[in-house]
Amino acid sequence: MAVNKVYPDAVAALAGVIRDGMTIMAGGFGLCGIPTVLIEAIRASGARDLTFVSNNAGVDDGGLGVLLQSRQVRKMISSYVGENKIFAEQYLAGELEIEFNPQGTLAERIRAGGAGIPAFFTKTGVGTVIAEGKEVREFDGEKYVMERGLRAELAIIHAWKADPEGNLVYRKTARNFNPMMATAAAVTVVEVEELVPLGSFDPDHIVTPGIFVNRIVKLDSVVKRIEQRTVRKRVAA
Amino acid sequence: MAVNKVYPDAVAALAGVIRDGMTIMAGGFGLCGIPTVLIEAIRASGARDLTFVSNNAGVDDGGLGVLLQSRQVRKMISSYVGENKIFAEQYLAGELEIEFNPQGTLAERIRAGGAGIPAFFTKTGVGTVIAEGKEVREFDGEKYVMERGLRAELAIIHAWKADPEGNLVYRKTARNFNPMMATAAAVTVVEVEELVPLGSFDPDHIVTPGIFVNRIVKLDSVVKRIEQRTVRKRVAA
Amino acid sequence: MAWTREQMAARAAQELKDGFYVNLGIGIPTLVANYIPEGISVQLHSENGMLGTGPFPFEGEEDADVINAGKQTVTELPSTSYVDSASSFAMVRGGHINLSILGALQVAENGDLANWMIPGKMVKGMGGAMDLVAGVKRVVVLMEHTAGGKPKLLHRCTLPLTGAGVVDMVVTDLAVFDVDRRGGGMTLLELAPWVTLAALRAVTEADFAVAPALKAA
Amino acid sequence: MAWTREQMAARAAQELKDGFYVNLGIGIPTLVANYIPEGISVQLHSENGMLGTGPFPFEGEEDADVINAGKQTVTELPSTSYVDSASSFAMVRGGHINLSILGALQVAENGDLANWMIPGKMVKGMGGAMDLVAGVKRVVVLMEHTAGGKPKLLHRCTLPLTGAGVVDMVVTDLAVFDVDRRGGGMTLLELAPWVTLAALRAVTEADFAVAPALKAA
Repeated sequence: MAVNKVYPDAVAALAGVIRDGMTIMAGGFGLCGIPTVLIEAIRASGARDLTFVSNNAGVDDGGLGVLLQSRQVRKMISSYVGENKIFAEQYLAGELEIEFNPQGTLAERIRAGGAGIPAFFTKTGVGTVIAEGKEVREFDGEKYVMERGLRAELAIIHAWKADPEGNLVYRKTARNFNPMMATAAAVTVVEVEELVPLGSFDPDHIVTPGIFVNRIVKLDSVVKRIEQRTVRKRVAA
Repeated sequence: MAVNKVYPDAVAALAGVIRDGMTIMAGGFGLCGIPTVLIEAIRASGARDLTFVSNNAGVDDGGLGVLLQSRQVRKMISSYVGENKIFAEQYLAGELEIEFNPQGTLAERIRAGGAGIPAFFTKTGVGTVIAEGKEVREFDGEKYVMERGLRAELAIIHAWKADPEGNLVYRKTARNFNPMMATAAAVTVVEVEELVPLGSFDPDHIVTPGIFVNRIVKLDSVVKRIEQRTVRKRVAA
Repeated sequence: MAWTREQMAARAAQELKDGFYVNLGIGIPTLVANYIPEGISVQLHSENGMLGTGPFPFEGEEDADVINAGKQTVTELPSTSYVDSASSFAMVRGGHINLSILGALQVAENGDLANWMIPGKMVKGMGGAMDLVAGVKRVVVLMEHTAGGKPKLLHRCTLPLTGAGVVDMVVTDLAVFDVDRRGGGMTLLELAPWVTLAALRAVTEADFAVAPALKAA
Repeated sequence: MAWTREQMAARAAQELKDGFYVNLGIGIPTLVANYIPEGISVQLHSENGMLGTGPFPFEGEEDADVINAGKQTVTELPSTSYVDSASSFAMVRGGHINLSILGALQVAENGDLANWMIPGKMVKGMGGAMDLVAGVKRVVVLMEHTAGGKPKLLHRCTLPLTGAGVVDMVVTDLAVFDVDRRGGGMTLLELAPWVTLAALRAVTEADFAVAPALKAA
């Protein structure tokens, strides 16, 4: 019998891995593909002084915003933190630190961290504040800045479906940062909308192989919020 | 009407992009997932002094071996070239150059080339001949060697299915080096076993988006060779 | 007479070529999708991991899992594919996106671009803008010519840069400029109707040459 | 009495733990798959892009698109997934593979490993061996104790290295050694039946300590 990766709920899945001051990667782009229930479990844990690697910081009452509300976050490593008043308040009060990364650099740093690459060069940010204090080097006549791979002690991610081995598939743009983060943490915990039997997936369709997944929680219910509801009118026939 | 990416045959698909002395990436691992018909078309083109980036060099009468037979190859950038007597002969006669790369380094160099990363650091090869003449640097107490991104003028790859946009899916271990090579060349030409109508793929299942594919050839017939046929006996019931 | 936002978008859309993969920024650039010239097919890239972004959904058909980089609900096309964020930016950084059309706070005559922060104001972050301007083959800026009456086309940007030497073309409500990001400076290509060269120079700090075709006109 | 290849494989298999992801090299290491201890489930990694490699197919069921890193036809399991070569080696380089069991030409007492070339002979290439020894968390070498009567466990490797300071354990037909790749040297853990310490030292160039448990026995 293989190690059991399936946990009864989010609190159980995070038991023993949460501690004050730790660095956590959290998947999602805006409110799309975020690990809502795992974030709630971190709130419930009461852990403090957390550093989050996450593209965004949620909204006031959603995503990582709920951990800002409860003042559990000390630092964010993100690319964009608009849409969040609490963030602005805490930042201006000096309670919250922010390290901005260009979105593609952030994604690649996480991918590199998971792939055993401690540093790589990119054109992004050359000649900007992003390159300050970093090595800039010329390759074939172009300048590049050296960026470091990024790892975390814990990754919390959201996927569409998992099998008991931890093989994952994602749904549409809810994929975003989740697959890279799954590879870049000491422990990866995933919440899923569906848990399917082993062998249900076509092995060509699996996006995150189970090797990257330590713990799985099947969600009881799934609530997905839309940040910018944009629609077009139907033209009457 | 979008640019037409579908070509009637391999010779047509390579027209105008082959020239003497060029560097070509060729997908495949052993004889699995190799672009057999595109290789034949390169043989037919008569182009000489070619440099190939390919994990292997084929067998005497298969894969890139057919271009060794015709003496069209000047240099190989590979990780393993056993199983090929012609290769050994030409190499020992000084007619063929070989640059060995560790397989994972080769894969990552190609991925980096396609992703706009001119160089990255890896632990692979530290303290070996592979690191000679390359920068070795310590990160967090471990030594790493700097490897360069790799690009080519042309990539020839094999996929299972394409749609007319050039979205590709691969079949099982025939995926191997093909997806990265698709991203790392000025022109990418793919041979496919099936051409399906636009909209046939579940967009979550596409492995290579059409942005990376310039020309598509649908194969008339598909012959797949097995290098090491290994089987087990059925136990009689 | 200054061009409208729609006219600006239509002008920028003329930079599209058949088969292009294009990233459109938030704001006026979004309008470009409405002016894709006939007979031309382009695929829109959303850096959050969608290639082949379709129009907004009909009311009631929104899918929270199908959003663009502006976090707006959008739809799939038959050509659509989804990738993760690292792969999406590999398209950008690797030079696979043909054209990016985006807004700006300032553009300098050397092609420098500033569009992500104003010192003293709360900084929201650069999102994918630095990656886009550094990685996309051709960058077209679509912006108002001035802000509060002050020129946005400058000798040197005064705001923190998004990218250094990255802009290839600027379309404003008054004019269209070519920018040689390799040090060749700016060249005026087109003027909005009734706008005189003198009037343009009065609201433009940047030096620019005038294209021969325009001089002749 | 030296251990047989099967006994060596069975001994190496005791290094497997439940839930491990394991890469098995070509040759004797392949046999390890036949000795996975009961109650333990491991996933075998093939660096050509298959995770969860199953047994050889039944005759007539070979699929040319399902091969392992030795280019042998294999089969899928319900847990199998396929990835590209870059992703496959990201598993290796990123430290996600728990254990690699592979053959060697020489191992030195400092953990250096040589298994890819012999100067003067035609070089076939290192394949994925350098990536595996550099990236996998724990490396176990499974090899004959000597070659042509000459020791393969040396003070320093004389052949070009595959990796420097990468070996954690060596299982030969005569003995099992722990190797401290951080400079702590080699320690003899087990001896094959009837093999004396003196006999072992006679065919081992490398210095090694003897584990207390073994001394006591």
